[in-house]
Amino acid sequence: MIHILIILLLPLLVPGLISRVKAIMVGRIGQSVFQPYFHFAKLLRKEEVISSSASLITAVAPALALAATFCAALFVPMGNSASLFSFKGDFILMLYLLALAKAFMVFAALDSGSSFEGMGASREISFTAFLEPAFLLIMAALVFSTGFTSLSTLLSSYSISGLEVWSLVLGTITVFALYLMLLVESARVPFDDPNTHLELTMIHEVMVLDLSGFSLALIHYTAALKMLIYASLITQVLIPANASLHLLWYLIGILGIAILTGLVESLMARFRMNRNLELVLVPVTLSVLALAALIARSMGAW
Amino acid sequence: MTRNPFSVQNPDQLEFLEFSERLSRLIAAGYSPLHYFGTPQGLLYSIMGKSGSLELLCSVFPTGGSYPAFSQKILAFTMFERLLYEEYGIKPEGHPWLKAVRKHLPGQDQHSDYEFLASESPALHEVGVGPVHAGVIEPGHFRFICKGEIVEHLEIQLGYQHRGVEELMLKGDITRKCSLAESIAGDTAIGHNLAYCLLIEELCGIKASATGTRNIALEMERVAMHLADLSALAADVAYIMGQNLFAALRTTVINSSLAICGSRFGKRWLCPGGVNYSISTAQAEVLRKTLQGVETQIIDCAEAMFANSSVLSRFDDTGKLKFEDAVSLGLTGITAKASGVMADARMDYPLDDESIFIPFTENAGDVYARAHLRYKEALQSLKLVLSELDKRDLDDPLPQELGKPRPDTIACSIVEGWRGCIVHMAKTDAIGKVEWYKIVDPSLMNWQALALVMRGTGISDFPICNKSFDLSYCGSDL
Amino acid sequence: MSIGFLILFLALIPALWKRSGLFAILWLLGSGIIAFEYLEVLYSYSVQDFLISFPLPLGIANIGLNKLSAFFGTIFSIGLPLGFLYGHFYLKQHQAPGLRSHLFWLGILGLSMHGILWMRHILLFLMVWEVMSVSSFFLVMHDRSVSLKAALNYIITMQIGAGFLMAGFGILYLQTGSFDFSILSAMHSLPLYLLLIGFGFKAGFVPLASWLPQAHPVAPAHVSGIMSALMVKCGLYGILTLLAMNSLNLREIAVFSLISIVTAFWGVIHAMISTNLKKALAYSTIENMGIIGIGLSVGLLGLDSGNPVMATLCFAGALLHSFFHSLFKALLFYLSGNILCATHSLKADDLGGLAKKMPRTAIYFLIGVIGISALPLGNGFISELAIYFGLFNAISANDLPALVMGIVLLGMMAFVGALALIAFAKLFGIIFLGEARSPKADNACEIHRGMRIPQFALSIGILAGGVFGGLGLRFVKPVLRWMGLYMLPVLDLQGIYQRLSVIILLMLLIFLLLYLIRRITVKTVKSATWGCGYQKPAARMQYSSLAFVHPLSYFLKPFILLKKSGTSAKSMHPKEISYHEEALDPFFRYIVEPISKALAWFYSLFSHIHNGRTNAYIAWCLVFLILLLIWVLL
Amino acid sequence: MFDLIKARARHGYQAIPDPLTVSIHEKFPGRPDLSDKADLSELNNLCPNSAFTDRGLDLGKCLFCGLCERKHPDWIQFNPDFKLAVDSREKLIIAPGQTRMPEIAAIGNGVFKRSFAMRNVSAGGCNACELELGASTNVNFDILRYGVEIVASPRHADALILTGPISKHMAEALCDTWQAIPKPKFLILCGACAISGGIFAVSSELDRGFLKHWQACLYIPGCPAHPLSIVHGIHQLMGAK
Repeated sequence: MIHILIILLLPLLVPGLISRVKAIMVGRIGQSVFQPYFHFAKLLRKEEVISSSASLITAVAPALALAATFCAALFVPMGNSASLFSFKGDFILMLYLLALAKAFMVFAALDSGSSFEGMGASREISFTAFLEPAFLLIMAALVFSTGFTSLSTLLSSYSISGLEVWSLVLGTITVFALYLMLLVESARVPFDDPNTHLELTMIHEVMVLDLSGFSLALIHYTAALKMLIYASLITQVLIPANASLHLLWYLIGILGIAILTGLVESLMARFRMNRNLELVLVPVTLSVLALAALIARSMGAW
Repeated sequence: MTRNPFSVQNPDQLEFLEFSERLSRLIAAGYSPLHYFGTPQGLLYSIMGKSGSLELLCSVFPTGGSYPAFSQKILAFTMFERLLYEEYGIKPEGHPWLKAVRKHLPGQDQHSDYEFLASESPALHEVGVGPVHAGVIEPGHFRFICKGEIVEHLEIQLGYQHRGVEELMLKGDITRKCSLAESIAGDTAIGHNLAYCLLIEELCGIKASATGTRNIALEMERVAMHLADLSALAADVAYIMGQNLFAALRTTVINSSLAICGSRFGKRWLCPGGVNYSISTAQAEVLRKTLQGVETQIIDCAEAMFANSSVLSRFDDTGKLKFEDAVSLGLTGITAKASGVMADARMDYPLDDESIFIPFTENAGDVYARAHLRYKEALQSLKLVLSELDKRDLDDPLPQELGKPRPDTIACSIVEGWRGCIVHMAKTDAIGKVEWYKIVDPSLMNWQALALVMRGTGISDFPICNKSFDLSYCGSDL
Repeated sequence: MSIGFLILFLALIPALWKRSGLFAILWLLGSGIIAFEYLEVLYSYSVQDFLISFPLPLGIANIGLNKLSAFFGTIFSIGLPLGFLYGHFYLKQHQAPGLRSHLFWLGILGLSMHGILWMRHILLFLMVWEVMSVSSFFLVMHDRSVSLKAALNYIITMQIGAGFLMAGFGILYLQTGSFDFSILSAMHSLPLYLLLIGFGFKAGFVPLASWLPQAHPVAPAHVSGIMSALMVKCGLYGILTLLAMNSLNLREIAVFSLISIVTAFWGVIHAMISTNLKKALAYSTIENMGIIGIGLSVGLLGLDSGNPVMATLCFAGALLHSFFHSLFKALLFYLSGNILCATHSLKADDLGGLAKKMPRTAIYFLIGVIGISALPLGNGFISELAIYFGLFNAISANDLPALVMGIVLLGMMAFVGALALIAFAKLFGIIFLGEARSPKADNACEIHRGMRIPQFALSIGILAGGVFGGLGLRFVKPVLRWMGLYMLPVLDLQGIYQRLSVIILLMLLIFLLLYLIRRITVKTVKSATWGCGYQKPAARMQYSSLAFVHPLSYFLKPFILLKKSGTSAKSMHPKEISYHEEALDPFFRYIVEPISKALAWFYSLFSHIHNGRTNAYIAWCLVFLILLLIWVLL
Repeated sequence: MFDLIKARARHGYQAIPDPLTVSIHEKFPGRPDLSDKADLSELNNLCPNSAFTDRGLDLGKCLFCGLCERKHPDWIQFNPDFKLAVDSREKLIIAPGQTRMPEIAAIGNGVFKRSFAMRNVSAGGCNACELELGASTNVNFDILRYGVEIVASPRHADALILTGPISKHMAEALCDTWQAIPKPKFLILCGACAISGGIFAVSSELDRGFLKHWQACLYIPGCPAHPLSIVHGIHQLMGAK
């Protein structure tokens, strides 16, 4: 039950926390932490203006994207160590559900027929082309060390235990790779600036330039939920399996990730657009590195 | 004549052939045009300047309404000849880019008939960033021809801010047009107002008082706007630390100008003959303390920003403007000085003779050079203001009495605004009423630099290049 | 069995009288009956084949079915009638001369494809193989103005492939002395390689597939649909029969997986780059063959290294993928036929905004895209899931070769899957969404209802296969049992597919809920797309297909051979800017063309003999006779 | 990294704690006090924009240039009160002896209490109001603290904030932007140019037809309007706490 509650209520808090941290770092009074919720509530009560060049896809895409992301979130362990649904190899379905959501977001962007949305769609889909192999290779590393089972059992049996140096090394590599994927998927600073006002530089924001009202609310919620999915994966790896009051540790983990993202955003500038593609390769190389280390160890190298 | 501002009683009107022949001799001698325009009375005027010396030429309209374009010899004439064709229908034959500037060409009937250079190959697509931009800036249409993310060609259509300032100047009493002069370009309110006041004082033949306070006002506006640009540049690369620190510093500087004249943009500070609000000794003391505090903080923030590797990776090597292009296009201000062109109205046409001024320049010509030059110029202007404050001993006198403008005189004033060299010109008719009033904002020429610089860069770097120039739409559209 | 084939033979008669409607109906009827019989053979518990043997001058010729050929037979009997039905409507729109011969060769092609599955005798097999190649050559030649060069290249490549087959079978005959297919088991390596290369030509593995992206785009839509979806499976059938009866050692498996990776990667990059819809679909056929190759190679590895679970899963994935590929590839090619009929252009940069003008075609294309880019609603996901399960089993089993190959293949498959998603998102986005880019696309209108019947059937097949994964698995189980694979993981996979269907149905439920809430509560207003308030937006201000993939194609430049031309802005005020880019096929350009040029040069040496004067010819005969005489005397 | 921390530390805390109750520098020309014995026609032909009507000083036309205050300090006195925004055009006219600006009626009965999105259209003008609107989101004035944001696309916006006198070439672009905003939508006029055409009112290059069809719900006078006036006006309009 906690799982459903977290999926419904927690996601919009994460962007609120990040903007709060950025405001404090810079000395602003800044928005309240619950500002995304207020935006969501206001957008629900507004009408929608639809572009005349939009076809059925614009009406379908936001709803299907949220449905797909919601179902993907069911497999991710949030709150307690086991997720709602889990079967052997469910992480492949989760990954491809997120890909389905992204595909329909790209179709909705291209549907409006303006060059900005086309640009955002092209960037979004090419930057995340490298994330699918990266995620599966990370999962391969987990599968190699603990056998082929479902996502929640993989994550819980893999968590970092301080004493054993091996799990520390592999844990940090996996967490860093997952964190980079979080930054790319939720379009945070080194890749894309969420509250920039320049349509030529946006990636995620420009894809929804033509959506308004209820559809826009769904899109904001979907983006926040996707960020929560990646944050929960990282937290799950960090929390030791047998930790008591797992929910408290989980919330602290999410808070920590939000603060870390806020710090990264206020101390770094954005990368040039073609440099982004090179940086997206880093999670892939990291996961291969983790795998190579695992194989070497199992071969008795040390 | 090398005095600035200067005035001429009814100059000799040459035949057009002799006019163009002397003009090409001046071009060969290295002169570049400050202004070249036609007047409703059927006369052509041109002011040619070269590091300190100014030449005014006047001629009748060419017979047959067309002539071989001067912009084939030197590209600096392109914008002026387009304006001439647009306003008076005199066609410069062989002009490389004869398109509308503010309204529409004689053949077309409305502003949106402007045709852009288009490419037929389907692989190239066009991106149109329209008059209403995503941020809070002025309207203008940018048409990119792109190969994927790389820009092949940028074409800029302005004219959306055109509200006929030059016609408004002719309505009513010319000596009470301070508010209009300040509204030519709000961010250069003091620059344009100072040029207007100097022009009126030259027409009425008087010498203004409180020149020290005027210099302080001009330099404080320069510091404020350079800080605003550094903040906007940091915002465009999502470096929010720099954005907020520089924005707060700018607020400190313009609040101190509010403390003196009541307007953050210095909008009611100057008037023909002197200044409306003088700086008392107490205010001078407060001003010196705040500016010294601002100076140390500017140094800290700028050093931190220019040392940040992710910021440098965006600024370095983006949007390079070559020295030859800057000279041939006749660019002024930060745009030119960042490419190594040593041209500054405070050095070439000084208002008072004893101050020797050497401008800073960079020679890389990329976004980093323009940002770093803004930082250095802001510090230089702060030093000028502080030295001006030390020199003054007593409060400023009341503004001088103006009297009536002299008849049949052409006057011209040149001021170095924070964007570049501002030129105001006017002519009074036989009874002392103004016949025509001509204004040049440095953005009129500098917009061509942005179009040139964008070729080959990624389209996502356009906002930084645009903000590194930070040109005025209303100054160019008038 | 015979009644079905009798009807198919009878179908040739209306073909000769240009009655394509009757031809299609007869084929529907005949295929229905044959499909029923194929399934009966498939599910019969007797391991023994269905055999008829009758004497031939060159020894006993057996004709019969085994489980594998029954499996492919069912695929053909689903695909072929739908293709001919679509062809009937398509040819009505496209009046081209030679309808009688076209229909006749269509019938012959269908029959020969079925025939290949029956032949158990090498010579008969080769003859039917030749008939198939020749008939498809005539079908590709339907619209001669466009397709002459590509068709000639196609038939020559097919003959080279047949040459390899003949060499392989010849050596086999010399070694064993009999023509029966039983000799295929436990072959020596040389004939096995020759046969694999021969079948590889038809199946479209990379070094041998340069004919595919040239032949399919020029063929009429229903022919390229049948060729891409079904004929390519004949090559696969050949490879599978060989692999089922022989075991490869580790090095051979590594080479085979390397070829399939290169095939998949090369196919998907060119599918992403090309702007012509049919060329992109042809390249994606090569990519899907690569994915099936990956599945097979991992399956073989499982057999070789004694990991039966991995072998079963991967073979199941490969067979499922070959079945599902025939569905969505045929659907997408028939839809390209729709677009060609409506707009007379297949260049993505000319089209745009077709979703509003051709809504049903757009929905079918979307279902096809979901299927081919392996997204959960489509059936592509089910087959790739099985292959992923096999790969993850390979990784969790701790033996080094399986581990290394598993990791490399996993990375490549995920990357190729992502690129496939980009390629088809580009095609769907640029062609169907946004505004029309040219008058051609502007006055397009939905095409004849009849053409949409086969597409409707195929879309239902894709969605059913995607949502209820178990159906496909039940269809593949007997073939796995015939190949002697360990059957327990199949039950485990069955359970996972059931849970998968529950999740997908849950997702559809949530989607419907949200969609209805929006439809009921929210008032919507129509207004122009937000174009920054510019008064004269041009259709060219939309994203082009090159621009959509520019970030990645810029990144993958070393893998693509590009021919670029165009003038960029040099002076301050440029007069004209243009850019043209074309992706070339390196194998064709650096292997086939030099050889053909050399041959052409060599033949040109003798061209002056051919001078048209009869007395010159007689002189040449005389010289030849004299030489012969001298040679005899010596 | 460390020089950044040092710069940030020395920079100190710049944000204005509460922009609604902060006191502005006394030189700032805010709400004018018009004494009863002032001769309005004399003041009117003195004023460069003839902002004085028979009922008093029309703040929509006033450029706050201070000419009248300097000439007749006893007739008119501008005191440093930045709360000038009103919700109707007539309320902008300051009658002699008036000491307070009328209250602003909140909109959308609570829908926009905590979240309000504005889309800026700059139509002519001198770019000073745009800079001040931009400055209202910087670290000092920080209108974001009330949940207000200036958005990129009119589709996401609730209000159109107009700056500039609507030049002829921007008229259609303004209409397109207004059509693109989903209902319930509001119009805000910021600065003298937007309210009355300001110094450019007499120019022939303007086309203010848009304002005849649509009624604005907030008028923020000033040339340019001070960020604190903008923050105060919008805060009252939203009905934020």
